[in-house]
Amino acid sequence: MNPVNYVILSAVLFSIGAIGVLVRRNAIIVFMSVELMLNAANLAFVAFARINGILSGQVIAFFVMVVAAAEVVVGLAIIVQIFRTRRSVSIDEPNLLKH
Amino acid sequence: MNAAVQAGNVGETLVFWICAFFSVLGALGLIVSRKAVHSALWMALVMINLAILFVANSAPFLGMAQIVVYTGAVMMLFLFVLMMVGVDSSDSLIETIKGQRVAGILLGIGMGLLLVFGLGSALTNSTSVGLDAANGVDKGNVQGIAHLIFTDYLIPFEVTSALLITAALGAMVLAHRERWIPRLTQMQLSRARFAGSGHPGNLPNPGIYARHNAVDTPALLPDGSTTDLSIPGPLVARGGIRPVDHAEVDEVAAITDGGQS
Amino acid sequence: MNPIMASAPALFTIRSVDYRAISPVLIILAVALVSVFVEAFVGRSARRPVQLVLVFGAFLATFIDLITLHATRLVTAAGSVAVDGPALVMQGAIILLAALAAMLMAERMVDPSGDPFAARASSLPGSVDEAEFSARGYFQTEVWPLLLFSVAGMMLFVSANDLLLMFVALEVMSLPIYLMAGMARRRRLLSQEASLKYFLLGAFASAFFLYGMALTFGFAGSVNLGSIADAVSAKPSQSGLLLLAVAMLSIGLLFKVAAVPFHQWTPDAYQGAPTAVTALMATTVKIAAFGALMRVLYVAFGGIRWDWTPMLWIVAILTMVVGSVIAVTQSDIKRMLAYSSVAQAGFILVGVIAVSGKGLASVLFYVIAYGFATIGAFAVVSVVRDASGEATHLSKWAGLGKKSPVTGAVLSLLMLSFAGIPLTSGFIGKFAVFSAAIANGATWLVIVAVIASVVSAFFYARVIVLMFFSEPTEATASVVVPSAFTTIVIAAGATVTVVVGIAPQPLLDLVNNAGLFLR
Amino acid sequence: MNVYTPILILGILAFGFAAFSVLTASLTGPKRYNRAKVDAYECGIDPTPQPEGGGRFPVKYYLTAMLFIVFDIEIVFLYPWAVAFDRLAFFGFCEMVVFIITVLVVYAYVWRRRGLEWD
Repeated sequence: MNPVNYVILSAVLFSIGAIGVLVRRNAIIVFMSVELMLNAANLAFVAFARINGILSGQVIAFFVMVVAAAEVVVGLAIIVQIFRTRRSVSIDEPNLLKH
Repeated sequence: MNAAVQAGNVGETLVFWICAFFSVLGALGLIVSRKAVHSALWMALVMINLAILFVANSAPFLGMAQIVVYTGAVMMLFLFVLMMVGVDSSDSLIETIKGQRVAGILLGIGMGLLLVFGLGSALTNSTSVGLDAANGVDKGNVQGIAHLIFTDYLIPFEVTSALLITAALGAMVLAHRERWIPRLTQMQLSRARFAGSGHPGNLPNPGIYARHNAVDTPALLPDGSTTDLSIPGPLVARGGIRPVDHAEVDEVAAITDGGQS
Repeated sequence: MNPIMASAPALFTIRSVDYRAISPVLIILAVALVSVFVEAFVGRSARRPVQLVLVFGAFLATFIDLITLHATRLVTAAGSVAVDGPALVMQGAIILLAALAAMLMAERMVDPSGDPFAARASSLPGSVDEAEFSARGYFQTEVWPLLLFSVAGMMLFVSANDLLLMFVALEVMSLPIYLMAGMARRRRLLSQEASLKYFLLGAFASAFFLYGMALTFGFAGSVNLGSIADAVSAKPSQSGLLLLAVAMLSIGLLFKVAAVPFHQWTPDAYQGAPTAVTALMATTVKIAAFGALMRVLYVAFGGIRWDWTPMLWIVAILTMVVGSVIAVTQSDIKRMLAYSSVAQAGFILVGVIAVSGKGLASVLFYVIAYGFATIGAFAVVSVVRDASGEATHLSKWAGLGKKSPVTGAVLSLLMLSFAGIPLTSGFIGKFAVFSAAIANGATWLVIVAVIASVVSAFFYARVIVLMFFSEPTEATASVVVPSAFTTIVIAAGATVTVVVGIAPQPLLDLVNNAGLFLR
Repeated sequence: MNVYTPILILGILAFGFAAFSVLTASLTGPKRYNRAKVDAYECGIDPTPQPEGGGRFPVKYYLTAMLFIVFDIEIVFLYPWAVAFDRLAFFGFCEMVVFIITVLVVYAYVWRRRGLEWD
């Protein structure tokens, strides 16, 4: 079992996540795709830690998890706020940000 | 683990291919699902499989952290939000440009091919050192991670607390509505209830009939009369009250009287 | 003795941290904590004054601290923080510009209902709740701790000598700005959408940065910039991996500097966010992002500069051309300034491409000059208003110069500086950047840059012409008399632009003496 | 045998059990579908439609979940610290105290702003 396979898998997952961000329109799905990309990066870190025999790759992946969780809290707060606003407000500015 | 385990390990190969299959399946499911809830469930599948792959890569602590932080907390939060904004939310927040979808797919696939083949060719000759030696230095994976976090990565560790504070502040600012009228006490509430002209006690229970056990039928009071007070407000507003068939009421009364006399 | 104690394993070696050298960041972080504490325990009416004292006190203390540290050149905390000349200069600029942006955030005179932020961001727009809060004169004072955290993140971002710390600092810098961008008092839905878009694309960019970091770790076995540089010179065989890593890292950072084709968030975020926050995004974030970009490219990947400069050439040319051309077609002043900032990022990239001490100094000069002019311009935008709030549509600016000559003159001066007209700071900046690039043989790039600046001069001139050579109409907005806060910002922007334009030597000396990045 | 085989066997067992249950249910169970069976059920009357254009969303659950994540992360950091506590010495103790105090500050903020109250 060659650990490089893990790196290749991470590249595949990262690309799928990127496609999700570029293609989907739903903010929550886009955000989940970003999370997928972060997870893919973590897999790469863990695999490279093993290939290089250096533990700090795992520590970095751990920090990434923590940072990503904080990012999720902020991002979902923004998404919730915008959904609540849209549900309750008669949208008086229908042509919002363009392009 | 020893070198023999690393070299020709059938078990790990199997675990890898199974988890790789499911994580790629989950990732594809995530981006093609029509409903956001389905995407979230696919995402959870990916995360669990990645946790297994972490463990398989001599990172047991990370595997557990992945389960606790990601699958346990982050995905739960995603599902909470989905429940709140509506399960079938499909809101377009990015302006649709013609051909953007196709361009996005092509761009992503191009990048994926570049990455996969670039990495594949760059790493073909690389050999894996393995983490046995690195884990052995501090006699354990978690000990080794702790060593690094609290020495080399001291500054990032302390700075993440700033991130946590920002996150909590953001959650409070955007989602918490602090009350500006003091909360009514029990006493004030009960006073208000009796001061008004409303019904101070419980309203009568819904009507119970053998033939028609439903909340939209007026209740039968002990004296044999009926009352509309038992109907829930929303049904009244919608005009959903079922008229009482007085023949039925009389019939019930007759049966009761007949039983007694 | 206790037998358990006797068999205790060896202690970990603690890495020494030079707390004196990183004290500027520590001061800001400590005051940010105090500021959260104030939010918790100080009564509602006293919060705003207390927070203002804290924030400006922190900026003042940090700036003085930076001055006393000006000769420090060291790398500390296990090689993860580099306190060197460029970092100190950029930190100083970030502090000054953040203080000016904070003044815009504190302004209460231009909007009759209060400061630029929603009275309560969690209330629904137009709800009774919101009206009640506005009527009571309450303020969302959480923006102050958020601002401080963001500034701490920026300061750490420019001095991080380790990709992990850089990533954490990037998030510490960005998350508060995502939040603040969605908290505008007026046009709240627009503001919230700006926040969402900025957030999603920012998170996308940080995922690229992260994957690049993973590949770098795979290549070098470390994320420390110095160790990466050693690995780059030691083993050129895996260059495919290395190139992918550089590309991914650059994409992540180029998003933050708003280079084409990674600029899509810029116009929306700039337009929707409260103008004070836009000023923060356009100045301090840009400085921080360029600082980090140069540190990564110069320190870690300087050894393979011939591999990444072609990529950066293309990005720079695209950025200058697309930014300038699209800016010409804009009808909203904030969107125009957004595209202008894209174009300016292209000019700054020309200096980055020089990959030399001269290039570094010229970029430092440019971002500082540009930062002061930009913050002045956004301050002017914030005082031009009509009944519905800020009048950002250009049609409302027709004849404004005749109605309010001083405001018109100041904005014209700043526009001339953006366009790079002599006797303004923008001219010296462009001159420094272009000559650094020519010294490094990038003559063709400079020719493109000069053409792009001619195009960009068009739309800057258009605003001046609109203000002074057309008659005011019914729709023309009026200039609100601001309090001392905004006045100071406008005055500072204009003064720095003129003084540096006429006598650039002190600032040139400062950036030239900053020297190179340490590793 | 090696270390991964038990995991694999467990996975196969779990998957097999799930597949078996689903298949058995669909093969042996009676299939009598009618409209009433797939309808939403609410006390024998037509289901109440959900509020479309208005209605309040229970944000407080969400707030609790978000605050949970923040403190969850703190715990995740505590675990390696606790495992290596004896080798971190006093300095390591101070590091963790600083970290916990900073997170406590935000706890104080949430508490004082009544973010923890359930009403």
